[in-house]
Amino acid sequence: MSLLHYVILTPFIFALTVPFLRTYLRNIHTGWFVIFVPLVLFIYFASHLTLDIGSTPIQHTIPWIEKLDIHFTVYMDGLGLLFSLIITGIGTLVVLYSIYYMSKERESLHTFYIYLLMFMGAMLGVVLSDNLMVLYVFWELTSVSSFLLIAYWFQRQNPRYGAQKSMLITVTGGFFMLLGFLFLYTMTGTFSIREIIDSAGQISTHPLFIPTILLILLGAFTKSAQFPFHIWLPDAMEAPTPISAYLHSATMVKAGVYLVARLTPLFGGTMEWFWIITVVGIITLFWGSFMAIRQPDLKALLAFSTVSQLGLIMSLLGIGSLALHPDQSMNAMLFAGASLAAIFHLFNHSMFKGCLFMVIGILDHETGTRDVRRLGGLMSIMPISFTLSIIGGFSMAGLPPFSGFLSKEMFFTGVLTAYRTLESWVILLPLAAWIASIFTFVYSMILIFETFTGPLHLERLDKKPQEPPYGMLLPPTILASIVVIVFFFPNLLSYTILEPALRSVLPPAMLGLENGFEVNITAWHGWNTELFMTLGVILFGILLYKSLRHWKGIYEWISPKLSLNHLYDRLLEGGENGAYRITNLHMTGFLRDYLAYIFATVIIIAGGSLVWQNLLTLDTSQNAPISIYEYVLSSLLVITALFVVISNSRLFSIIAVGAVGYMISLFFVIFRAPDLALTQLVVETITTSLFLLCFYFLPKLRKEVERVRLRIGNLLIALGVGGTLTAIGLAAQGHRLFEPISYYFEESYTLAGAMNMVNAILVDFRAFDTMLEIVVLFIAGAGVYTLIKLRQSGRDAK
Amino acid sequence: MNNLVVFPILLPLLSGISMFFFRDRIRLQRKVAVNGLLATLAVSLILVGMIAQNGVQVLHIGGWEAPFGITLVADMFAALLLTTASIVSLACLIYAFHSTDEAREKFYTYPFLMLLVCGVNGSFLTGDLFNLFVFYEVMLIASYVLLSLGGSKIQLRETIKYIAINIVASMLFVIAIAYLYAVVGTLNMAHLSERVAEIGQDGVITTISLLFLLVFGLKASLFLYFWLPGSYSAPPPAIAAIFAALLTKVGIYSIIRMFTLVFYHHPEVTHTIMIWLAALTMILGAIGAIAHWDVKKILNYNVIVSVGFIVFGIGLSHADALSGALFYLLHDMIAKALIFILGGAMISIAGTHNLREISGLISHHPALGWLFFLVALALAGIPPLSGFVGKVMILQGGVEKQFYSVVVISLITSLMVLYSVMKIFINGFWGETILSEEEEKSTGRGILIPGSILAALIILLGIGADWAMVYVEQAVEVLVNPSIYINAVFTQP
Amino acid sequence: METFMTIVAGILLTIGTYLVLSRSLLRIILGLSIFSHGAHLMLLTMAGLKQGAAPLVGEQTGTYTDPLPQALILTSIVISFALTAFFLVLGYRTYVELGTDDMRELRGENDE
Amino acid sequence: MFQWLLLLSLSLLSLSVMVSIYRLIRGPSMADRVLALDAISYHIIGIVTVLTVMMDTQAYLEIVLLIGIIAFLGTIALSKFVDGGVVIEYNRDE
Amino acid sequence: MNTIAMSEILTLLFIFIGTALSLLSSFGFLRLPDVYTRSHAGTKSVTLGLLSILTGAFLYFWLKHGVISIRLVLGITFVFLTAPVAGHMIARSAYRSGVKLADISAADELKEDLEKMKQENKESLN
Amino acid sequence: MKFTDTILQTATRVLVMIILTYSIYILFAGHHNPGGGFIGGLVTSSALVLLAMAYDVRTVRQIIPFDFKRIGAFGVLVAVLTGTSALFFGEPFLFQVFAEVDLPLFGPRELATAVLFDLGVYFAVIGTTITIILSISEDQ
Repeated sequence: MSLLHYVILTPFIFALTVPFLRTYLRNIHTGWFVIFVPLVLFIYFASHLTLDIGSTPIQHTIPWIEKLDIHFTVYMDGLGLLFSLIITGIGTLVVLYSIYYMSKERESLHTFYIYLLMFMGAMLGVVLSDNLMVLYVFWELTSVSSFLLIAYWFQRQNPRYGAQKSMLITVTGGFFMLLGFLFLYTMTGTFSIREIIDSAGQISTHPLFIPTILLILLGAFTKSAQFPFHIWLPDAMEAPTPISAYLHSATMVKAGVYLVARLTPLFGGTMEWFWIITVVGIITLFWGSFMAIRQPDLKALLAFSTVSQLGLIMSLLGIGSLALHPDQSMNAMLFAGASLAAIFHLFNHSMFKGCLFMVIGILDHETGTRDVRRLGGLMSIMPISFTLSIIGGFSMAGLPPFSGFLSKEMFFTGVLTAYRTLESWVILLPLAAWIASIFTFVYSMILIFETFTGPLHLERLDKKPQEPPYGMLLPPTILASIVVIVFFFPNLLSYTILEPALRSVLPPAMLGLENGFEVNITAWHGWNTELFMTLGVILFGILLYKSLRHWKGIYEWISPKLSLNHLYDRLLEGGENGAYRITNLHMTGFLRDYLAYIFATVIIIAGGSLVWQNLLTLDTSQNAPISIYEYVLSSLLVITALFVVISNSRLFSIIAVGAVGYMISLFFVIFRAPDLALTQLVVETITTSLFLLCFYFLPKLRKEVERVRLRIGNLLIALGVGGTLTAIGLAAQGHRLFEPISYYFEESYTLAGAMNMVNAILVDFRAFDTMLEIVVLFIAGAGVYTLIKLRQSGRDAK
Repeated sequence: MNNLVVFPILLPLLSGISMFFFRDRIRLQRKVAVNGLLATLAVSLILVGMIAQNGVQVLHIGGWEAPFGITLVADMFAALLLTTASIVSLACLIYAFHSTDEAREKFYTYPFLMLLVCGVNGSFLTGDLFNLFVFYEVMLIASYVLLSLGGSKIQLRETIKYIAINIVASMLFVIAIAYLYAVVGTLNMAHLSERVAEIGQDGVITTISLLFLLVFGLKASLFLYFWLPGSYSAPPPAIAAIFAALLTKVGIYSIIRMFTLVFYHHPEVTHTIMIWLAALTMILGAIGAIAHWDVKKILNYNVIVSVGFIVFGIGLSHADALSGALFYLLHDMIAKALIFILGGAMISIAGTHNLREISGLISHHPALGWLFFLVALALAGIPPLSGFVGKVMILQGGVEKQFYSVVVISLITSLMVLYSVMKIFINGFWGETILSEEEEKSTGRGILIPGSILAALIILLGIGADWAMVYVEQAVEVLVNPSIYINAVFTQP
Repeated sequence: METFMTIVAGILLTIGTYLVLSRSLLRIILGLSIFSHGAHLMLLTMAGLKQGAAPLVGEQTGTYTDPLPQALILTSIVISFALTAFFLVLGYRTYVELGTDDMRELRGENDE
Repeated sequence: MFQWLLLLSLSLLSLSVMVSIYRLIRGPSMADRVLALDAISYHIIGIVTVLTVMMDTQAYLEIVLLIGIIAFLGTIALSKFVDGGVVIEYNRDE
Repeated sequence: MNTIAMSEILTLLFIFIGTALSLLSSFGFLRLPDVYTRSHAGTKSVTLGLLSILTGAFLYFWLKHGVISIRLVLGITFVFLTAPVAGHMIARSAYRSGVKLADISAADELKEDLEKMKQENKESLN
Repeated sequence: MKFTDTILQTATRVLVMIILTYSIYILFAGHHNPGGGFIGGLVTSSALVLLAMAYDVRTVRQIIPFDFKRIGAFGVLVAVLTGTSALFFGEPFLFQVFAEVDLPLFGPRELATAVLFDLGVYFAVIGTTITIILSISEDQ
């Protein structure tokens, strides 16, 4: 166990102590204890910033399930460190924020913080594991803790719905990702990401290569809410706002991004990888930004905005992966720029989106609503919140002087690069990106101005609004200041975080570089296309924002029945109904049907095997001779048995079955089995008398008024079963391959002191069978007793 | 010779039978039952240790040498199953103390339970085909009695179907034994293996093996599962739990035993059929599981799904997948017992098994709720719980053997399983608390001890999988090398 | 003889199957009874018929009929007797309790 | 010759069984059927006895007496059943 | 003529007498008009036939192997004892369950008793 | 309507004795001749059933005042313990021994523990069969 292992496990271990905090220190908000966990971890991770983490990653292994090649290997390189910092840093701020947001009187805080810590540990595990299986373990844990956190207010309907939705979608992705990992294992023989990446060259021709990409991306896309799997994210906003800020914008949804970035060295050089990720990313970007505008609920707006921004990051990663493509080696640095933009924007997004969520949380907390139609004019009452939202919102819209501007410019560069180096129709990419940016601008403006400017309608609010306590304002303020600082000093990040992280996404060795990248981010690049695009965004954005009322009607064109949400609901409902129908179709509760299925299976499988293997043989050479009276007896046997079928008389059927039994015992006599004959006789008698005893009360056997079809069906099944079993029997007895072991029992007198071999077998050679047989008999007897008496005594008691 | 091998059969048998002599002294019965099972557990653990050290343990009953008398063979596989079965039945027994009414207790619930365990343990241990049949019958008739014990309408109705189907299955078993005896002329499994290997399992034997597959499939609810959902809904919860945990597993055990020891020569026929049956089982079971809003039904269909999954692992005839199937088998016994116990407690608290009428139980019963959540995740194979390792190994085997479609089916069905059990959790435990503590039909007490034992095992098996894997590996070693088993049977005096 | 008896056993199995598929509980139990007779006959036939004297040491002839299947059938007879007895009483109780022996009326509602 | 004649006897006894079975099926009354069953069991005892002589073994002699016992029991049970439906009373004096 | 041949002949004689009686009684069984008459054929002559067959077997084992088979003696006794009881029970049940006598019957001596019994039964029920 | 079954009851008294003797014979003869504990037990049961048919259940209960379930359980226990006793001699479970013993009255006979085992079977069968039959009869 290395320190890093402990770092990952710390939140889990601490989570175990939370219930005790709740019990013994009720008066102090649990958050004050919990906050130390992310804080200390943040400091730990921050201390690694000074090291040259990019070139010498930290790696430690402890074995877990060695047989499956699953080792708990922690691995921290630039990418991992970047994520760890975000997780613990924002984690600290979120816990601080939650101390004010979550009331210690009303809420069950211990569960909240247990889930939160569990999530934190799981997320650290995801970004710091080198072993795919361990990564998967933590991946699913994040889904589980997200599920629990979304349904934190489980009494209400909507959180439960959202939780179920998010779990179903992310776990689905997770399962298929697991399959992808297993494919990877089959191709490379290892679960270690390092080792897999080292063997990257060999697997690209493997037939499983493309399926693997698809499966793994399915996991990443569901987790990162990419189109069309994004539908869970808006519903996840039912979680408490600190959770939305933390899980559903800053960290968990970035796990998919992390995975894509992490595996870029492996899959990056292929066109499939590039196209899938870029196209899905751009569609998500476009659709998310488009849908965000129509949302009246501010959190839903932010959710769609998150979706769209995640699409942006995703598409950048897709474009950046082209750097590894063998045909694009001369443009490698250009594409690398896109990857850098992805990482940079990922960082920025966490900052400004976290800030915005917290501001919305404040609004919600102070006014009691987040409905944009009820809010307005809060500028004068909540100036600090207003300022914070301007910083966050402008950064989101990509305006200077905020960090979002820088990464947005780099994004434009990225899509333009893709267009310039690939075919001409790829112009669609920058075009879609540009339009999406306009939408982004619009919803950012809605977010800021619809809430803070305009007329104030106090009567529409549940509470009288005021600035929240400073503790609540502190976390967003910190985030907002980072947003501003990064704009002016972007290169603070360049060497410490971005460059090492980029090394993990695009290993310099793979690009043929010796010393890695020179990362230098500047705000001013001259009057280039990107700048004009930004200007265009602002221009059209303002136009669209001002004319919002006039064109908002187009959302009405989109029928809710066509929406993905509707599809999801229909899928669940229809699936359940369909399943019910299918189940009812065959699970009729009617014994006859069940038996018919069973017999049909016997006929198909056993009979099929007979026919298929051509075993319908008849070998009468070893047969013993038959005498006339045996024919007579057999035909009598069959006739008597047939009469059971025909008869309508209860008593007669019973007697006929008894007669069948007696004739069987006669056959036992003929076939030299005296013990059997004796037993069969007595047993048959007792059975028959039991039949008579029990069925005195029963009504007359009705003529079976079955439909003819059913009867023919029964007949066919019966003939099939009989035929199959007879055929196997004939095949088997014409096919005696070995001498039976029974010669041994002929020595029964010397071995067991018994002249009667059958009895010797029963009480000595196989006495165990007999012992159990009487146990069976005894249980049956006792069972009969309970069957009859238990109800009786119940009646007597009444 | 090692007489210890017979004790897992003897102890439940003796304690079960002896309880018939003091019918009205329920407290004494409980003590005897618990002690009997504890002793069984102890013996099983000792057996595990002995086998780990000295290899397969064999007992020739009555001192009659191998193919002629009955042989009990305890290899690691059997010993692991014995241990798990003892733990599981102990947990169910403890739960039964709280959940069984006095009338049922007086009418021999515990003795029958012990005899059921005797049958199950015997089926794991026996090395003789016909003796396996007899043990099946011990187990089955005990299950019939337990199923009908109490004589409520639904119990009677479902027991009829259950018995009818099982008698047909038993008779098919006898017929299959007859065929096999005609061709091969022996009953001892090791001897069968030798003889079948000698002639290389021709078409007739393959056909007979398919008949065996169907017979065991009926018991294991492999595709022929129609009897299961109804009949498992009928009995009291503790009994349903022990049924769910043990009965189908005996069928699976038999499939594994027969198709690794005897009929392993033509996997392209037998095992392929097995895999497709398994796939059908998984699909139909999962469909049934998501179809219902009835706690019992959902859980019952889940039993079916996991059977399909395990048999898929067996059918791959791949050592790793087999270890996975074994591991998953152990996991499933524990998890199924736990989830049935919890489901039973849920139903007894709410007084109904209609999920639409249950809501918000977690506020008064947090332990119940969280145990349920845990086991639900374990069932779906969410790491790091016990279901994960087995699942991964089976899937990996499937990938290596290129049964991609079945692999995808099993993934989808495990999603459906997750959906179905989460449906119970979300609707039953979350939501508005509609019952106040006074209105609840029962306190739900009595789940804590068995529940936490089983839950601890689920976590331990998941996190400590490496430790358990040592034993599973040993078990699989015998399964993939039938000669180890055969040698043990024939060389030990 | 063996071939002939196999067919006879097969016919018994057929009749048993047909009866088991019917609606009346009594017929089902009777069908199971016949089915098990068929199975026992099959087991005996499979071991070979009339190959020697009854398996009692001291019978004049040197060869004996295979005693092992006889022991197996004996066990099986007892077991099916136990099962039949229990099943019968169950049917009886069901009739007393539910007032019918028609399996169609014993299907149970789906939402129970 | 001896064997052949015994075989003839067996066949004739089988014929008797067949005739009785006709009565068993025809009825018309339940008592007829019970009677037929009784007769059949005696025929069967006869068959077994002849078989015993034919196979020259004493192995089946147990069966003779046993069928006797059983036939008697069965006849009593059936006739009581035909009579009143109750085969075994709990308490006769009630 | 040695003892074996003699024993065989004796045995055959008894067995054939028995077989013939059995066969005859079954034809009587077939031909006779009602259950009461049939019961004579069904019990008396069949029993005699059986006893004859059993005696034949007894003689066979006695004369040929020198074995006095207790089982056969026991069997003969048992059949001898039970057959009349069985016949009585059947006939009684037939009469009480209301099976009509054949038209050619001369008298029904039990009729009055039965009527009386039924009468009493009704009264006791009332 | 009561009919006395005088004929039946008189015959039964004799017949039951014959059947019981026969059943004991069949039980002990089983080792060498067809028969054994199972059939012996069933024959004994049929004697008791005959008794029950000729008289009634109450009478049978008076004649044999045991709980038949316990007789059954006792039989199973005897069989199992016979097997278990072998363990004390270090032999495998269900190890049977037999020896020629010169008994005072019966002359040289073979005694086998298998007979003890068969006795267990005998009791188990009687207990079970009679339990089943009496349970049903009492219910009506």
